[in-house]
Amino acid sequence: MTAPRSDVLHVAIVNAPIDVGALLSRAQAPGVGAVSLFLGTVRDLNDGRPVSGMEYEAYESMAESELRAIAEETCGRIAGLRLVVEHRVGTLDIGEASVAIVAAHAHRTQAMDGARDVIEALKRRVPIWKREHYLSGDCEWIDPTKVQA
Amino acid sequence: MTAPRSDVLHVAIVNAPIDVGALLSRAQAPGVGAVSLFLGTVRDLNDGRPVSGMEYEAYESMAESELRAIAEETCGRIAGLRLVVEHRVGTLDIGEASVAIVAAHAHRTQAMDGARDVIEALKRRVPIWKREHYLSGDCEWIDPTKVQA
Amino acid sequence: MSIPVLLFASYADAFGARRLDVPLDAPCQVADLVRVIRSMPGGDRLPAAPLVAVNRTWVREDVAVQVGDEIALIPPVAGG
Amino acid sequence: MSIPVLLFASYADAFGARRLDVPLDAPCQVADLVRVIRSMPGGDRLPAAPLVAVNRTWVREDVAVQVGDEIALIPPVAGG
Repeated sequence: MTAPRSDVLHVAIVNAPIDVGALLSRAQAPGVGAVSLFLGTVRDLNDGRPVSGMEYEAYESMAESELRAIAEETCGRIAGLRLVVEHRVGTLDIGEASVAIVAAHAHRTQAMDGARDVIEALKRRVPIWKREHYLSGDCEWIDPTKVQA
Repeated sequence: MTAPRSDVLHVAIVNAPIDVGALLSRAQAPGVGAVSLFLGTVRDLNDGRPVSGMEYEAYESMAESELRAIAEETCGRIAGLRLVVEHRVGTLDIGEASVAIVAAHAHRTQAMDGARDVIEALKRRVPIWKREHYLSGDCEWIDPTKVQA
Repeated sequence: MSIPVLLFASYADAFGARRLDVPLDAPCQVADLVRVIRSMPGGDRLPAAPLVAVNRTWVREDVAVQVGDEIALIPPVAGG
Repeated sequence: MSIPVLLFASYADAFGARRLDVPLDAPCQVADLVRVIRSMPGGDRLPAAPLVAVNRTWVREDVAVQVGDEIALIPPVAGG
């Protein structure tokens, strides 16, 4: 039996709310025995400051191609992996999802490793920025090289 | 600032299809920045044999208390973790979810570790069994101590 | 007297029952129960050291069984 | 002549623009571009070694910039 082909099913930078159910459906296949979903969501507190919302900006064309490259590389390392990735840009409320990664595989370890590898690489390599808006009224671009929240 | 309290929000053995969206909603909270969902699904092939469906049986009272103990232990190790766990029993079709674990946290590493810890412990400790039904018409209880699919 | 023991999945198939009444007096040890069960029809299909739960908790072979305990013989688990 | 450079997020704020026309002739190296940008108003807010992409690919400072390349000065990324 040959190893099943890996597949980058969908990669997109989107403006509208992420439809998690639709992304999970996209990853489905009869050979899938495990699905790992990672969601990044906007939280109400960062570094102890009350947050009212988050604004995401991307260098969209490069963000999409980097995200696709990450997905292809991850599928290259994990045979049989099926990946679906969306990152949202624009203004998000507390609790809304900024990113969704669905990794599906016959086996659980590969599915969970796949989702983790994609989010870790995304954080390092994809040109997306976020500006936190605080209840106090001001806002600030997040610089992960300066604070580790 | 004190560490946020961990919380086992929901643990259940269920007979009906798992409503993933509802479980994700249960884990939401304003302080959540990362959500990790693990789904186990029925696949169409095991050990090279075409599968038509899967039948799950549980020692329900113990399965639920073991699952709750696992969730409590995981929350004890990971401060601020929010956990939602359901395992389905009965007869499932290809592609249907047998188990769903939602782990939510302020930070991604804890969310992903939380989901992984729960599924690994569940596989070791929770008294649930599955009988694979094959296209050929026969069926067989899966014994993970004998085959590693 | 006898002690009721719950069976599941492949063990229920092996013994053709979901519950056995094991001819033994409580108190005794889990190992005693397993030894008697192994001698019953279908008992040859048990592994060398089957898992046992008492009152929904995993126990070792040397644990004592009391009257009224809920005892279960547990096949290799395969959840998820 | 000048070379267009895309700016985003905190860099767009620093320079008050989403695009700079950097007075320099192509071909030159990325490092030359960064040096000139640093001398422009707002350039003092750049880190020691800002990230640069050419044609949507991460590049090192010694890469040559050609006429027609899409050049972007990239603030520390914070996606997810």
